[in-house]
This record gives sequence, structure tokens and C-alpha cells, in this order.
Amino acid sequence: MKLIGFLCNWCSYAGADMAGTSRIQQPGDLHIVRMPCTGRINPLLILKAFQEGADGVLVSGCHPGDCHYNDGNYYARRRLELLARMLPAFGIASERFQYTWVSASEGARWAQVVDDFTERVRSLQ
Amino acid sequence: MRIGVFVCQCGTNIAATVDTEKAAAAGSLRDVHHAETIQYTCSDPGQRAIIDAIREKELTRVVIAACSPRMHETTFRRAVTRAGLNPFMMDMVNIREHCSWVHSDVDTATGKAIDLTSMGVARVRKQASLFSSKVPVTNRVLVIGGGVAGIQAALDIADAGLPVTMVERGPSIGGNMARLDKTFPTLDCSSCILTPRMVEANQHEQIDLMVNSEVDTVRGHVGNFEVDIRKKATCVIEEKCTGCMICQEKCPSRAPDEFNAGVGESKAISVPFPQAVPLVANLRKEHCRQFIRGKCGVCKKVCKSGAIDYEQEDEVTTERFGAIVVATGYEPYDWREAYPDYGGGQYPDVITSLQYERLLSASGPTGGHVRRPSDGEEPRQVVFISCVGSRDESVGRPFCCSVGCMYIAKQAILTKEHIPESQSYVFYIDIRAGGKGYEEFTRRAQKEYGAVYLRGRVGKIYPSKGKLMVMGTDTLSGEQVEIEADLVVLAAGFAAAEGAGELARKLNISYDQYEFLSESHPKLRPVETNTGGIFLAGACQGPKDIPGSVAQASAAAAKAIGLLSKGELETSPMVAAVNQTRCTGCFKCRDVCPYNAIEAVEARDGHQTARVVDSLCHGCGVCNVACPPAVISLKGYTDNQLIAETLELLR
Amino acid sequence: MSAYSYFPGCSLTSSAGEYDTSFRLVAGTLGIGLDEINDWNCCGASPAPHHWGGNLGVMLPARNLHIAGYGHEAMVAPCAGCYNRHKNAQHELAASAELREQTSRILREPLRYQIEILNLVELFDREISPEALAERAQGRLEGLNLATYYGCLLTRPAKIMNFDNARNPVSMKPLLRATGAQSDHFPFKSECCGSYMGLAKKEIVLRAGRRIIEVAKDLGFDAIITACPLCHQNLDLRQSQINKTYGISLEMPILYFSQVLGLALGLSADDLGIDAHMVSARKLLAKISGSAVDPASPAKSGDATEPTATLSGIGEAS
Amino acid sequence: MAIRVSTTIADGAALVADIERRSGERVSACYQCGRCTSTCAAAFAFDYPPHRIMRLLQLGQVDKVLNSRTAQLCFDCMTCSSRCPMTIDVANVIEQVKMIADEHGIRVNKEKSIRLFRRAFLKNVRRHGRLHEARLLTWINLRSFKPFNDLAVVPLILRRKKVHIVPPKIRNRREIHRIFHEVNGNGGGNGNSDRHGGGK
Ligand SMILES: Cc1cc2nc3c(=O)[nH]c(=O)nc-3n(C[C@H](O)[C@H](O)[C@H](O)COP(=O)(O)OP(=O)(O)OC[C@H]3O[C@@H](n4cnc5c(N)ncnc54)[C@H](O)[C@@H]3O)c2cc1C
Ligand SMILES: Cc1cc2nc3c(=O)[nH]c(=O)nc-3n(C[C@H](O)[C@H](O)[C@H](O)COP(=O)(O)OP(=O)(O)OC[C@H]3O[C@@H](n4cnc5c(N)ncnc54)[C@H](O)[C@@H]3O)c2cc1C
Ligand code: SF4
Ligand code: SF4
Ligand code: SF4
Ligand code: SF4
Ligand code: SF4
Ligand code: SF4
Ligand code: SF4
Ligand code: SF4
Repeated sequence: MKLIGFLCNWCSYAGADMAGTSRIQQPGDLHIVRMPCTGRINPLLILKAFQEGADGVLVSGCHPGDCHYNDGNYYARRRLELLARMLPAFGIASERFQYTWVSASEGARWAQVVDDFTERVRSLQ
Repeated sequence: MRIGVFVCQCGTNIAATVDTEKAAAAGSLRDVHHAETIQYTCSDPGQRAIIDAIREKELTRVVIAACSPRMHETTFRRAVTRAGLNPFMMDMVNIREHCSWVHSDVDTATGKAIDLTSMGVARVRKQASLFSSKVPVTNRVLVIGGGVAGIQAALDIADAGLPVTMVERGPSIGGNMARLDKTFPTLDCSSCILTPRMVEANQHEQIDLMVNSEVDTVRGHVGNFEVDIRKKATCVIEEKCTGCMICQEKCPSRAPDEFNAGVGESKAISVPFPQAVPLVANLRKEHCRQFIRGKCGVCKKVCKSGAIDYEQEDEVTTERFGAIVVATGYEPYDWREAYPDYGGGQYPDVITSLQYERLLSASGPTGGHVRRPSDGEEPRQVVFISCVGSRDESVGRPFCCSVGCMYIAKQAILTKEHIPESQSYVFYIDIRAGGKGYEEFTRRAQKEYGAVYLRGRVGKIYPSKGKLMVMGTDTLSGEQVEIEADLVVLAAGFAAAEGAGELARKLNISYDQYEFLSESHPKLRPVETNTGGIFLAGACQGPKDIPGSVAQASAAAAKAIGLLSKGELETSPMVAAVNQTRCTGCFKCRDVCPYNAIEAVEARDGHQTARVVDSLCHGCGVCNVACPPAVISLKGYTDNQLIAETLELLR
Repeated sequence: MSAYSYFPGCSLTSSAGEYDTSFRLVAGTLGIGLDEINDWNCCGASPAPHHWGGNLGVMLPARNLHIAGYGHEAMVAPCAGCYNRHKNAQHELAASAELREQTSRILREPLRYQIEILNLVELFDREISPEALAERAQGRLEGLNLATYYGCLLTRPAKIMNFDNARNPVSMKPLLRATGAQSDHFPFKSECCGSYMGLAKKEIVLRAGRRIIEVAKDLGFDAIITACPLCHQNLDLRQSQINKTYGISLEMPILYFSQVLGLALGLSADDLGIDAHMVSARKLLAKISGSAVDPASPAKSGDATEPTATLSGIGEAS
Repeated sequence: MAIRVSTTIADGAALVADIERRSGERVSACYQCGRCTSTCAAAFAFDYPPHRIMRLLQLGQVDKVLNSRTAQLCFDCMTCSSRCPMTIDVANVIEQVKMIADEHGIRVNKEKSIRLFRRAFLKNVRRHGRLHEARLLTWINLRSFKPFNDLAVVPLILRRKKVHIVPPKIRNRREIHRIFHEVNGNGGGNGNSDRHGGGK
């Protein structure tokens, strides 16, 4: 399975680092791409990823209100919610896409997110 | 294009689960002309190997698969610079935190490491050289919070010759340490060591002390912050007040005594405590008759200096700073709601340790004679309970307060010194005494001062015939125990200062779920935050004792001084840029930019186009997505790079 | 007027008859309709779940829930034990389709189990506001200081009972205060009274009971208020045993929540079954000004029953 | 486990795992603060106070736990559970110990009366559908050879009309019999008593 995770550098990427530092085991399907901010994520990039055969795409950023760039994640949320609603029209099960928040101190939560998302996509295979 | 791939083994940290040789075989990818594994890439020989390979193989781009870029990106950017490459021609791939440490299966981890490395190669192939520019910085530091940590940081910075503004929201600096009686493990008198430093801070010509003040808004970024500071109206003109306390004496309105942690009473107008710095009265409107009933005016009448001004209003000033040190400290956890079994605050003789400090202190409400609040009697049996609101998941406070064990031992010793006939009992779970001389200190409390330590958490406290019955357990003997106490002292846990989270949001720094402010790296960047130019000192970052707070304060000061010492800062080149010839002038980018970093310029043909102001752009990339013709692009994270990286995985 | 399905439970039909009587009386006075569940059965109390891996403890209550579900949205179980058992059973039924199927098979009908289950405090809290009660009570219970006693079963386990704060229950307080009485903090309000150990392991119960009553007395309470027949039994019925065993004399009246509300509403102490208790509440009644009770009248002795009657019971059971 | 265990029933670790599964609790979460014991009204009568039960389970000493009087005496009041700082449902853990002890036929002699009580109670309910308190009382006293236990209060009870002389019965007793039959038929202790509905 090929899963892609687009993570903001400040919160979620650091949270994933924290999961690593704490050695919290996770399934190995997800590949993380570092972004400055979830606000940098172009929905078209996600569509493209699905088009090229991604089994799932996960986007994770800072909690609302905690964005390193003040409100980049609000822009992201607006764009990505729209995308999520459109996915079925492209024949992509909406379960294959998830948008969530993980902070730099939430290593355990990150691992849980990976676990759940992987499991969710796997059950669709 | 000649790309080099270096796969780090990190000793066994990576090599134990990732077959690094196989990962390096991404060397067979297009444009890759060199690949090797290195045992410790960040070490000196490791870096040298990279530099040598760049030179020998004439590499033009480099991928390093190792730990998190948050750890060593700068290290390796510097290394490739030494080899003559543009620092941004290097890209890191995280095969440790995101791979070897979270997978135990070698095949899984190796497969993923190969994927991630190839993705890195795909990405670096599209990378362009980037160049940073320099901006001048403001040579002034803001210190928020005037506890021992804030004072230390301010003095260190001011002594280095930089002007400091210290913003304290209370009426005096000194923080919680000013409330303490003696300090462990040496038992020196807290105010004897703190007061001189408070005075020094006040008199230092480089330090501008602002009490009763708070930070309103923060703009700008490292090197050039612009801060609005609100000085709250206290109805006392600071410059005129001499601290004579006549107003306090004559004021008819009682008010809680905040400095004494609620033991004892004060007046609506008061000097916070005799050693306060600045020694100035302040009036609390919520308790003052003049404001509640519209009539009194006594203080104004008796003040010989004419310092009272009921019409005073908040003042907001704006200042520029190059760096900020946050030292907002802590508050004792409000245990009452969470521990109804301990009376929930209804028994006057169940008090917190901080309140007990005030009862022990010669400058406290009882003049240093330990008297219990209910009837003023001298207690004979004193029970201390540790970890109240600490190490307790059921009330959402799983962490250790880190000082409770120590100050309980201190207070048990002091109790014996004050009342030789007294007997102290200490309920504890583990005794945490990790510092220098600490363990010896807690042993002394038991051996020399006869404190009886019982290992167990107390179940219930209830009043009975003028005493307090403490029902607990001694888990070491396995017995339930019950102690008749005259006074019960709770080591209430550490909580972040009220509003710490809100301040953090203003400063754009992160904080944890308990609102303790987050350091950038727990070991290697313990005083930095994730936002450049903002540093942490003291208990605002997490539970800490005085030595720890002071050490961190000096470290934060050193960081701030270091930052400003060069007079200018290199800006990150990872900013957005507009392809002006194709820009339509719709300004969707300007609408979304959180930093107003986009301005309009007139092109030669007269139509308006967008331009990014490098020094204002933070590189978030929000504009990149908003631009309809996709002509504004974030350097280092261009669409091409992200697509290449993604497609490489799905290949 | 809202009608509730009513589950009295075994205790309220025998040893705690006065709880039943006072509850019905107060409910009637307040216009709360009660329909007793037709042909209800014992909920299994604590031995059932402890004995057969829990399923017996689910199915006995399930039958009651099923019957109560005909035509009612909510049922009230004044006995804290019954309340607890039924809520537990409901929780387990909700979690297990297998259990639901099994129960349906036994009942030979698709099981209905989702009826809302209320305890008595919850019910009154819903049906009368403190302000309304205060108006009707006109401070009748002024001068009393009443200890609220919740015991274990009303609030625990918190995740399932979902009632009040398990560490610091407070729900009786507003209504008690509305009666004009004082109700100070009682530190032993959620302490265990010894539960059903009374019959099998008396020393535990006596010790637990002693402490609860002693502390209440020490703190100057006039009575302990409970909403559980088992608590009542352990504190009232056994008080003489406590006194005897420890050579003390406690004399602490234990009243049901419903009885206190009844007194506040001006109902007669006799009708509320105050004298059914072992520890007389007469002194306490004398303290109340303007009460409908005549403090002078001596405790009524119940119709004397021949003690031999119990012996026949022994004969049959053994 | 490096610690020597002298388990007579089965391998300690397996049973601890079983207790954990049934209760949905992790015994390793306990950090031995003793608050459960501090709050327990019955601990004085136990051989192992609740925190030591948790400790013995952590060490895999299941035999001691299964044979303990604690397992029989604990009345599941959940005071400990509601106070545990680690939010462990201690009472539930002990409850599972008790059930496993029952399933293994362990009889803790000193605490016979409690078993007797439970049996008598259920027998009573099974027969009538409701409980006859007087009968229960006398039956237990006879069986436990303490015929005068509680007898002093009996006349008082009777005088206050607290007990019916005629046993209460419900009409549809067949349904009750079917319930008893069903749970018996299913072999009882199937670990379905997790009151959190399947663990945490
Ligand atoms: C009972 C007790 C006894 C102790 N005994 C000892 C001891 O013997 N030895 C020892 O080493 N340690 C002891 N400690 C720990 C010691 O108190 C702390 O380590 C120390 O006070 C931390 O200093 P600080 O400057 O970081 O924080 P603080 O002392 O809390 O100072 C923070 C300051 O920041 C201000 N502030 C907060 N928020 C804002 C804001 N938004 N804007 C502006 N200002 C703000 C506050 O008003 C305060 O003045 C004890 C602690 C307790 C509770
Ligand atoms: C088994 C163990 C495990 C640990 N695990 C952790 C952990 O997981 N996390 C953690 O945070 N901490 C851990 N620590 C603690 C950690 O090792 C220390 O905190 C840290 O190494 C201290 O760094 P330092 O630079 O002060 O001292 P050191 O690492 O001791 O460095 C001092 C250096 O000074 C040199 N030196 C000494 N004398 C002289 C001299 N006269 N002239 C010139 N050079 C001299 C020495 O050769 C040495 O290179 C652990 C410690 C131990 C023993
Ligand atoms: S306000 Fe006036 S009276 Fe009060 S302390 Fe200051 S100078 Fe003295
Ligand atoms: S106006 Fe009166 S009440 Fe107010 S502070 Fe002054 S003296 Fe006190
Ligand atoms: S320092 Fe001591 S008192 Fe404070 S939480 Fe840690 S163990 Fe408890
Ligand atoms: S001496 Fe070391 S090992 Fe022992 S308690 Fe202290 S920190 Fe732990
Ligand atoms: S990258 Fe972010 S900060 Fe920079 S111009 Fe674009 S929106 Fe503004
Ligand atoms: S969004 Fe694009 S096209 Fe529009 S002004 Fe900005 S850069 Fe130009
Ligand atoms: S209260 Fe909880 S953590 Fe403490 S000893 Fe008991 S079970 Fe363990
Ligand atoms: S449930 Fe058992 S162990 Fe827990 S407090 Fe009650 S009697 Fe004690």
C-alpha cells in the first residue's frame, strides 16, 4: 500500500519526530512529505497523487489556532474540506483522504492517527 | 547534474532496522553518481566524507538520509557549503524518527527507507540555488515576567550592554520566589538572596521596568518585533508614590492578600509587600469603595505626595525589540475542585505549601510564628501530602511537579525548627531528589529532624473534634494508617501561569496541553522556541526549581545576546517569488498572506503586479496555492518539487 | 403530569416499605405519576453478577427493562442497588448484540431495553425545582442540618451511572436546602457503608457504619439522608449493633430522601413511615418548627407479630 | 518472568493476562500509590489490601491472589476505582479474580459465609422471582452455624412490619426459570462482565 502524508514542519512533522523519539511503533505504509504549512498544500497535488495510484493521502497540521503562520491551517481546512467533498465525484472513496491535527508534543496521537488511517485504507483494499 | 546519496547508520539507531546498504542503492537512480553509507554522518569524519565525495566526484547536489532535518539540516547545509555547494542543494531524508525508530521489521523499514531516499533524490533534482539576504536588527530585548528567571535574564542581557524592557503583570517583580521563606537545599533565606537582585534590576540603567503591564499584541519577527505593551491603570502615579503605606493604613476596604497566597488580608490600596520592587502602592478597583459605591476618597486625602489619581487610564505603548525572553513562571495548581476528599478547600487548616511558606516566613501574616488558620493555635502534628494535582491521571495532571518532594522536606525541617515539639508526617509516593545535595537534604529531614515518611497516597481528610483525620496507607508495611493532624499541608502541583497559552498565541510559539511553553528541542534547544528570536526561561517551560530557572534564564540571555550581537540577521531564502511577467494582478495572494508580505508594483506596461517583500515573507506558501495562474511560487517547496517527490513514491 | 414506570424492587416491598410508601406519597403530592412495572422481578442485586459471569446480572434486569418499555419513556428505581443493576445491564446490552439476542430468545419477543433509568434524586431533581419546593416547604425544616449520604451505587462506576460527580456527589443538596434545612459538606457522603456484607461479614459493615455515623454526629448533623435501602439498613438497622459492639451510643436518625421531601411538603411523619426506622427520629422532628408532626406522640409500635412466624420460614428454606 | 512463582493452578502470566482481558485494565498501570487501600472500608479485614493485590498481579503471583480472602471479601463498592489516580478500575480487577477463583473451584474456607449468602440469595430469587428477606436471613444463619447472628434485630424488624411473612412471588416464574436455565446452560463465567463494555 502506498500512503502519502503531507505534514507541516512545525507541528505534525515534529509530532511524528516525537513518536519516533518515543519509539512508538507504526505500520510502514505511510510516507511523509515535509511542508512548511498545510496552507501550502494544493488540492490538485492530492488529486494528482490519487490519479497516479496513491492508496491514501493524509494531511496533518497544527491544531486550529496554533498555526505557526497564524492561520495557514484555516486556509488549508477550507480548501481540503472542499476537496474531501469532491473526491467521490472523481471515483475516490472519501475514506482514502484524511485531514487532521497533531501538535509537536503529540507523538502518541500521531502514531494513533497513522494506525487508524492505515487500518481504514487497508480495509478498503 | 551529479547527485550524491549518503545514508547514515547512526550507529545502530538506523542500521539495526534499515539495511543501509540497500537504501544507498538508490544510487542506481538517474543522475546519482555517488552513494555510500556512513556510520555517524553528523560526526566530524562523517561530514568530512561528504565534503570529500562532493569534491572528488564533482557532485552538484546531495541527499542525506539520516535523522530528522529538524535535528541536523543546518549542520549539513553548512557542510556542503564548505565543499563549495549552495547550502540549499542539500536535502535531508528522515529515515530515523520516521522509519527505523517506528518500525521493527527490517523489510518494512528498509523498503520505506529506499522509497524516502528516492523521493529525496527526485526532489533535489528540481532544486535551485537559493541566496539569503541580510536585515538589520533592533538592539533591544523584551523580557516578559519578572520572577527570578526574568530578573536573571534581564540582568545578564543588560550587563552585556543591551537595553531591556521588563514587563511584569503584577504590582512587583520577584514572582513566586519572593513568597518563599527559605530555599532548599541550603536553607538560605529567599528574600535575602532575591531582594538585592530585584533592586539591582530596578536601578540598572539599561533596564526599563514596567509593572502592572502586559503584552497586548506582537508583530514582526526575529530581529524586529513590534510589541504593544499595556500598562494597566492602578490609580497610583508611580513616579509620585513614595511607598509610605499611609494610604494602606487608612483605607477602610479589605481585600484578599495575594502576595500571602490568600492567608491573611490586605486593603484595597496597598503596597504588595514590604520588599516590593518598585515600592509603590496600587489600588484594586474591584475592592475599593470609591469604585464600588462611588464614594470614599480617603487615600487621596491622606496621600501627602498627591500620587492618587482615580481617573487614571490604561496606557498602551509600542516598542521594537530584536529578541524576546518569556519568563512567565507558574502558579500552584488549584486543587480544590479535583480533591473533594481533601475537603475541597472547605477546611481552613488544609492549606497549600505556598501558603505554608507564608506562615513560615518572618515577613508573613503571622510574623514567622507558625499558627494554623482556623484558631491561631500552634500545630503539633503536621501532615504533608505530596503530589496533589501531580502524577494523577484521574484529574488530568500526570506529570511530576519536580520540586514538591524537596520543598516538603524543607518545610518539615523548618517546622521542627519553629516548633521543636512538633511532629511532621510526610505522605509520598516516590521521593524525587535529583539535584546536587538534594538526596542528602531529604535524608536529613528524616534522620535529623525526625519527619516520618509514609509511602502512600492519602484517601481522605475529615474534621473531627478540632483535628483533621488523615486516612492514608503506608504501602511499605501494607497498613492503613490514620493520623490526627493539627495542620495539613498539600504540595499542590505546578500549573502554568494563567493566560500562558494566550500569550503564546500572541507570540506565535507553541505550548503543551498544560500550557507550559514548548522548547524547540528537549535536549539540544532547551531555551529556544520554534519561533526565531523568542526564548524561554524558568518555570514557564515546565516545573523547575530556582537553580534550574536561573540557569535557563542565563542560557536564554546568552541566546538573545548572541542573536543580536551581529547587528544584522540573515533572512531565510525560502520565501515566495512572483513571476511578474505572467502575474495577472488579481491579488488573491495578497488577500491570503498572513504577513502582509505582498505589495503591488507597477509593471512597465502600467498594469499592477504582485511582488513579495522578502524580509516580511515567512515562507508559509499559502499564496502559492491561492494564485490562479500558479505564478507565485515558494522557493524550496515549488510545485515541481512536490510533484516530483510524490510521483517518485508512486512510480 | 408525567408518568414514570416504577420499579420498587424487593427491598421496598419488605424491609424498606417506608421508602416505598414515602416515595409514592411524595410523588402523588407533587403530581408525579407512577406505574408499577407489571410482574417485575428481582434485579439480582449484587450476587447475580458476581456469580454467573455476569449474564444473570444482565438478564434479570433486562426482563424488567423490557416490560417497563411498554408505553414509558423513563423508569424510576428508588433503590440505589436496583438503579445500579439496571443501568449496568442496559450498558452491557447496548454493547453486545449477542446478549440482546439471548435475552430476546428467553423473553420470546424482541427485547426493548433502552428506556431511560432514573434514580429517585434524579427524578425529583427533574420534577421539582428548588425554588418551587422552597415555596411549598416554607422553611419547614429550618434548624436541621442534614448530611447527604450517597454511598456507592448511585454514582459508581461513573462511566456507566453517568450521574453526578462520583468523587463529590452534590445532587441532593439543592432540594434539601430548599426545605429550609442546612446541609453542610459531609466528608463521608460517598463512602461505602458495607454493602451486602451485612449478612455475611458483619464486622466490616459495623466498622464502616460506625465511622460514617460517628463523623456525622461529630460534625453536628441531625440526620443522615440516604436514597438507598441497603445503606439505610446498614446505618439504621445495624446502629444498635454498632452501639453494642463498640460500647457507644450514636442515636443518629437515618432518613430517606423521599421522607425528608415529604416532611418539607407538610406530609405527616406517620404517613411517611418515619417510625418504621430503628433509630427514632422523634427528637429531630421536635426540632422542626411548624411541622405537622406532633412531637409528643410516642413511637407507634407496629402490630405485634408472633416471632414463631420466622421459624416456619427457617423450616421451609432449609 | 524472572521472579519465581509458586502457582498451583496455571502459569501466572497467562492468568494475569486473562484477568487483564476480562477487566479491560492493565495491572502494569498501577504505580503502587496505595490510594485504593487508603479509601477501602474493608481492607482491614483483607489479607492483602487492594494495592497489594495489584502488586501481586504485577509479579504474576496469581495463586496468592486467587486464594486470598480479599477476593471473597471485597464487596465491589468501587470506592477504590473511583479514587485511583491512574483510573484503574481496581474493583473490577478484584471482581475478575473472584470469578476466576470461583471457576477454578477455589474455596477460601474462612470466607464461606459470603459464598453461602450469594447462593442463598440466588436460590431465593430463582424460586420466587423476588427476594424473601426473612427467609434469606434465617437460612444463612443456620447454614453458617451462627444461628444467633442478627437474631437480636429480628423482633425489631418484625415489630416494624419490615418483613413479609408470606414470600412474594411473581406470576411469570417460567421466564425467570428460563433465565437461570440459560445462564447455567452457557456455563456461566464467560468473562462478559466487563462493565466498560469491552475494555478501554
Ligand atoms: C511551596 C513552594 C516552595 C518552593 N521552594 C523552593 C525552594 O526552596 N528552592 C527552589 O529552588 N525552588 C523552590 N520552589 C520553586 C520556585 O518557586 C520556582 O522554581 C521559581 O519561583 C520559578 O521562577 P520563575 O521566575 O520561572 O517563575 P515565577 O516565580 O512564577 O515568576 C513569574 C513571573 O511572571 C509574571 N507573569 C506571569 N504571566 C505574565 C504575563 N502574561 N505577563 C507578564 N508577567 C507575567 C508573574 O506575575 C511572576 O511575577 C518552590 C515552589 C513552591 C510552590
Ligand atoms: C548510563 C548513563 C545513561 C545516561 N542516559 C542519559 C539519557 O538518556 N538522557 C540524558 O539526558 N542524559 C543521560 N545521561 C547523562 C548524560 O550522560 C550527561 O548529562 C551528559 O553527558 C553531561 O554532559 P557534559 O558535557 O556535562 O559532560 P561529559 O559528557 O562528561 O563531558 C565532559 C568532557 O570533558 C572532558 N574533560 C574532563 N576533564 C577535563 C579536563 N581537565 N580538561 C579537559 N577536558 C576534560 C571529558 O573528557 C569529556 O569529554 C546518562 C548518563 C549515564 C551514566
Ligand atoms: S500612594 Fe501615597 S500614601 Fe500611598 S504609599 Fe504611595 S505615597 Fe504613600
Ligand atoms: S478610595 Fe477608599 S476604599 Fe478605595 S483604596 Fe482609597 S481608601 Fe481604600
Ligand atoms: S516532585 Fe515529589 S511531590 Fe512533586 S509530583 Fe514529583 S513526586 Fe510528587
Ligand atoms: S541515584 Fe540515580 S538511579 Fe538512584 S534514584 Fe537517583 S536518579 Fe535514580
Ligand atoms: S509565502 Fe506566506 S508569507 Fe510569504 S508571501 Fe506567500 S503567503 Fe505571504
Ligand atoms: S495571485 Fe498570482 S496572479 Fe494574482 S496577483 Fe498574486 S501572483 Fe499575481
Ligand atoms: S490507587 Fe490505583 S495506582 Fe494507586 S495503588 Fe491502587 S490501583 Fe495502584
Ligand atoms: S471495591 Fe473492594 S477493594 Fe475496592 S474499596 Fe470496595 S471493598 Fe475495597
